[in-house]
Amino acid sequence: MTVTLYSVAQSIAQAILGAIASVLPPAGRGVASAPVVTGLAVLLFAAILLVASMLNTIVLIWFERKLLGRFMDRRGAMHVGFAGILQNFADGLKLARKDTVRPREADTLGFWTGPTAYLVTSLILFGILPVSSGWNSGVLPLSLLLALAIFSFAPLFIFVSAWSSNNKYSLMGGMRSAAQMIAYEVPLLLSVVAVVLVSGSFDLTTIVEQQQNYWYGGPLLLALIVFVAAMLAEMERIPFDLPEAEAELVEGWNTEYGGMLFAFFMLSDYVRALVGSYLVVLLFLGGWTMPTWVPSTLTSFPLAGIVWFMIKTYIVFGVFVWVRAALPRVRTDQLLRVGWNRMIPLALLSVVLAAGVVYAKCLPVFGCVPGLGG
Amino acid sequence: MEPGEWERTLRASLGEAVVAVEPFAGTRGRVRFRAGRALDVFRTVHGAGFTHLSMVGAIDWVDHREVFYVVWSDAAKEYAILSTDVPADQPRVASATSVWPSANWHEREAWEMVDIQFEGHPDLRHLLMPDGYAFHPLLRSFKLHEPEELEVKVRHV
Amino acid sequence: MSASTPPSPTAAPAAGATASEIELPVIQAPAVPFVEIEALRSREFIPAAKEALTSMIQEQGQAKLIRPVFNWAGRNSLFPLHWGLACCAIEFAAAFGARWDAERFGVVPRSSPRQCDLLIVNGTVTWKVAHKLITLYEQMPEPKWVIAMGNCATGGGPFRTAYSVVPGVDKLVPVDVYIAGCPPRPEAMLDGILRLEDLIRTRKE
Amino acid sequence: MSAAAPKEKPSTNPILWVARPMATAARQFAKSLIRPSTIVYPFERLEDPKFREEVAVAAGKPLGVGAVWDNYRGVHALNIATCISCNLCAFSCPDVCIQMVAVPDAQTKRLKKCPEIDYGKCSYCGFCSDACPEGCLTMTTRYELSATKRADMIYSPEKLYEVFQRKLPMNPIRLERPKNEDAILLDAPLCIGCNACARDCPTQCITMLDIPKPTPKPGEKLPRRIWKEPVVNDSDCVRCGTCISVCPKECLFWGTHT
Amino acid sequence: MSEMWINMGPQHPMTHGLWNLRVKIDGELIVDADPEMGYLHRGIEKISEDRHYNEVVTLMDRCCYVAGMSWEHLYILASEQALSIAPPERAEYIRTMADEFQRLGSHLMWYAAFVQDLGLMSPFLYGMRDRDLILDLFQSFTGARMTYEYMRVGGVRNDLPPGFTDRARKVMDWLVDRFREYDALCLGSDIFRKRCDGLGVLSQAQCVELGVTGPMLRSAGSSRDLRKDRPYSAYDRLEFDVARADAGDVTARYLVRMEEMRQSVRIVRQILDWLDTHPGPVMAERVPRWLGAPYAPIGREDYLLKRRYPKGVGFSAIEEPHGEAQAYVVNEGGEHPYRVKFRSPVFANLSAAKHYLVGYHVADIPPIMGSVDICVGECDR
Repeated sequence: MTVTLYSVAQSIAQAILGAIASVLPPAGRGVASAPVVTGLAVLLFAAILLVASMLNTIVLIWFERKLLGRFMDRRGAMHVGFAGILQNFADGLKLARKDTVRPREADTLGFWTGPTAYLVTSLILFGILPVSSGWNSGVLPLSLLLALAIFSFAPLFIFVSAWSSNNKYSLMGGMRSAAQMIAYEVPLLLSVVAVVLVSGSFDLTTIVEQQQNYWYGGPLLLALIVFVAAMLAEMERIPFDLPEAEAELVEGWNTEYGGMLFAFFMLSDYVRALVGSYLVVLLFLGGWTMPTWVPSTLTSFPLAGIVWFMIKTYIVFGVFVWVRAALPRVRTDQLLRVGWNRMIPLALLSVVLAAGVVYAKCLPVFGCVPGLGG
Repeated sequence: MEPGEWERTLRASLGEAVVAVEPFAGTRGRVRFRAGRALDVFRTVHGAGFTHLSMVGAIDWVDHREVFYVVWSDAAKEYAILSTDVPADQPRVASATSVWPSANWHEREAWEMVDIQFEGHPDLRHLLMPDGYAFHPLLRSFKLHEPEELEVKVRHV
Repeated sequence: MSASTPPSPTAAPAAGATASEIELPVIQAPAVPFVEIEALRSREFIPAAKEALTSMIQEQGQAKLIRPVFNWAGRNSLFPLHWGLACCAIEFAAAFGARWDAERFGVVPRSSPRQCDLLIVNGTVTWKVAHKLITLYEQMPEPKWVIAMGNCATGGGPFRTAYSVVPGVDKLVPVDVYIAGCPPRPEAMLDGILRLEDLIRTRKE
Repeated sequence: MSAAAPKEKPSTNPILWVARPMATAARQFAKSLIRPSTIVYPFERLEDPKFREEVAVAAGKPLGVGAVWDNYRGVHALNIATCISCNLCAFSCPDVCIQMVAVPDAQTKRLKKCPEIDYGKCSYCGFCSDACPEGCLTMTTRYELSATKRADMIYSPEKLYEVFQRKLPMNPIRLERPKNEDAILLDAPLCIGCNACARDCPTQCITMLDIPKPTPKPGEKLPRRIWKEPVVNDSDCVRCGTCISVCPKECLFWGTHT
Repeated sequence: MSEMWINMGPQHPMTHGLWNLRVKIDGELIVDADPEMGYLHRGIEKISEDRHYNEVVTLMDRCCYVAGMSWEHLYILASEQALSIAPPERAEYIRTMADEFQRLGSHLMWYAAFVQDLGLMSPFLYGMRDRDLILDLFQSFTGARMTYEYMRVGGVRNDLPPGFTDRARKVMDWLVDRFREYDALCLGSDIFRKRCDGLGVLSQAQCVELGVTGPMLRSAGSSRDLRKDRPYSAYDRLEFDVARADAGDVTARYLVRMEEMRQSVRIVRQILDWLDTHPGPVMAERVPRWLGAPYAPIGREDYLLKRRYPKGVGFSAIEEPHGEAQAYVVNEGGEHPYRVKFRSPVFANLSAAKHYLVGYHVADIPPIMGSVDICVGECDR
């Protein structure tokens, strides 16, 4: 039996409405009727998802700060809350209280809508990506495509907010960001094509379930590498953090942003980092499933899927942090050259390899490998 | 090379432009020359292997001003100091930028601080002080004093 | 409280102690184990929340309710401007280095003044840079604080007689905390930041 | 004589492009996971006893600086009781941050001049404590001096005495003073024997000795003066120059015994 | 996008100090550059004219805040020449050792700042951490971390504390290990090489013409090093090699500085061995009182008028971590120097900025300017 988020929301809604109905006069008993329960359940579903995902993101920021601290031979945030876990709440509250200064020459509409839309589109992704079977907004046959499509909205909003803030550094950062994201969109999608070829589905749940015993990260290693590299560029993290390259463009495209709008940017960056790690886990590392050789006591407790999924996600994110701690940032033209000249051929090659894998599963030798069906 | 020997060599090509070559510890010598023929001296010294100009400085001796140049020869691994006196009311000397391009900023600084006019300098403007600063602080007539008490800004509560 | 003790919960000597009774709290105090330190700092949130709740009950005022929480947030997340002026900037950088790690207190330097709430003037301010400093200060959104770090920022330091030096940055922008030292040690800088946190703790606006 | 710096070619193996730095970072991570080199400042300090011994260098922790931490030049400590008001600290201060102010002496209940230090100006060069002949103005290891008001940074002699009473480790470096030929000399014909120098000498090393009153020649007018002359005891003299500055006739001067 | 001027500074993460780099860019390409100096001009040369000889040392520490000891040494050498005072031998060795410590400290600071410009996050912390160990050593014998006030005309302030040499040896061993790590993080990374190779090239002829000295000159193939060419203090009695590279680009400057650090460790080890076996005085026998510390100088200059002191001019040049620094001290017989003039290597290196910036990208500015190793304090003075 699986607990889905929707079922949880539904039971909560039922309980709430039942309690309300029990105290209401009989005429008002209708509040507990099915459509109302469904409506409230959907709202609760969204609220739980949003709050849990935001909390997850904030914990992710804390995780990065602590991890990066240790990479740098120091402790990282530690005095606010136990081991600094409340640090990011303090940051968020402080930024919420701060003034947001709009430069006089800035374009009002773009200045406000850019960050907001950036955050909103990033948050939508949480509704699409399943963290365990049933823990998404229902069965979408094309959820992978939808997620990637929404994921690639970002350059537009970054560019809008950079341009409208009327600052030379912002503009350069925005242009770099747009160029970089467009250049890396192609290898990202191509490496996903490899997964889709093997799994034969665009549905993330299906893709994950097919990896029960056979993670795609093994046979599609090349696609995994290309995907991770392209994802680093999409998430604008070192070594591809050119749009906000601190040393040359003060803070890149968010130079003019302060207060809550800056918090939006900060949060969406980490939302995208979390989503990127989700995608890596979903597409290549078996999602919430664990191989059958893992003792069943470790995989069958309640919410085991989510726990395993998060463990994998944080390990993947830890690798991103590791890369950030060890590598310098590349240059814009080098980045674009690598994107167009290296990554796309490699991604194409990974598609070809995936086709090879699809062919190989027809061979009797591999035919016995479970999980490659489909 | 001894200062006396060098003086003879320099005099042979420069004649009266060189007043004297004084011994100066740690260097080949201090060449005192006439400001009017500065460029000839620079070219000759540059030709003698002193290809590297390290420093241009000026001293205000109240009645006159002294401009000195420190040059280095890679071949001889030696410094030499060139020095010239200019009158305080008309402190002019030819710019060394055409011979040693590195003199550019040093001369700007010397002009700014001790008010030496370098003729032929491509870009004689303020370097360290803001544009329009009217004084030449390293003149002896410019005295320092404790700062006056200015109003302290307080936050509006 | 004497000028040297950091406004941290453990190290403060008794306020009314006479001069002869005051012992240096640090040298005698045994090193606090790591876990206790963290627990200690984390307990700060609970008093802040408690204060918020009591004031809510007492005054029912929304501003009274949220102020302690926002003060807690503001003092635990001070973003200084990433700006090095002179000698103190090196110690400023050292405080963010591995040994002192100012990020422990949530102090993270940001390069853009829009995202900062703390201007640490770490060095000599000359008249040439004065108006740029004022611009940077004005670009920072409220609420904002200024720390004059080192003697040059406090009062011109050894260069105050010079023709080009502003005798103290408090002539240009309002200063909240002065840190003496030439340059102050990184610890002294952190001490100044803790003192500023102490100011913010009781901030009413 | 010249060592050509090594010129490594970039590796051709794409795996190695990132492997070495990542491995190095991972090694650092493993090291600092156990023991990062951070000192948890308000709770641990470099002058703590635990840092006094040689701490292993492996974690990048300071290397036994505690043992020599006492050299650190921090806030001054002033022992008012032994201060002789010689002004030498104020004279030697390159930043002119020391002012001599009058404070009551604990024993004699009389006012005496002691240094007041403005820490908004002091540059901690240690010249004053080097110059102090009695060792009453020393530098301690205290370094935390933040204040919310500028006026709090001016330390009166009493406050400096408070620091002294804390018995912080004092800077142990006492300079061996090189010999110098300077001494207080007297331009005898100018002296009027006014006793100002002997009165103000902080070490009481000037004694006024009688000199014979010359018999005036006929027609010559004797100068109006007291027939005494100061004699400086060089071994006690701290060479503060107070006598020179109080001399109304400027007849004392720095010189060399010949 | 047409050509536009960008102001990088005075508040910009790239500048590492208070100066303004105005660059004219065409897209991402630099077509012109004009450094704007003077934001940190503190009039040190003027203030020195109002101070006693030894008190100028306090200004020297603050003049170049990452290489204070070298600047003290520079000034003290010139003053000693102007005042005709010679230090004892042990003081010379201690000065040389302090100089090399300072070179290590300054280069570590440079390393930290340089890698941070490249976006390398953790080596910045490693560089600062290891520099702190050097500063601990400094603190143990001078009493301060950055503003030492250690050298005096005629010697140094105090002798080394007991046990110092052992501690110093340990730090040197630790550093040598770290240099390997630094190389692995930088040279071992292909991104670093791609970022730095062929950037900011200056040929040797250009360097000489523009007055560029120090590691920048040596990275262009010259082996000019004043420690070898014009030995001062104890350098003529020590064995070391001059680091040199040929490419003249950012990587070459990195290589030269790393090699210089290794050579500094080598020099320091020799000096430590010498110091262990040669105790002695660290201050000259007799120094005039009017120099200032350790005595109090005489309050008013008038008191001196009754005495005459020798006049003289002093000139010194040392190989400072950033390059070749010179001092020119005029002693007119007064208590205070009549005129002090310094030549800052950064000043000259920076004046050539246009020549090594034009033609590269905006993204190349941080590594190039980082490789120049700018200390604005000594540049503006």
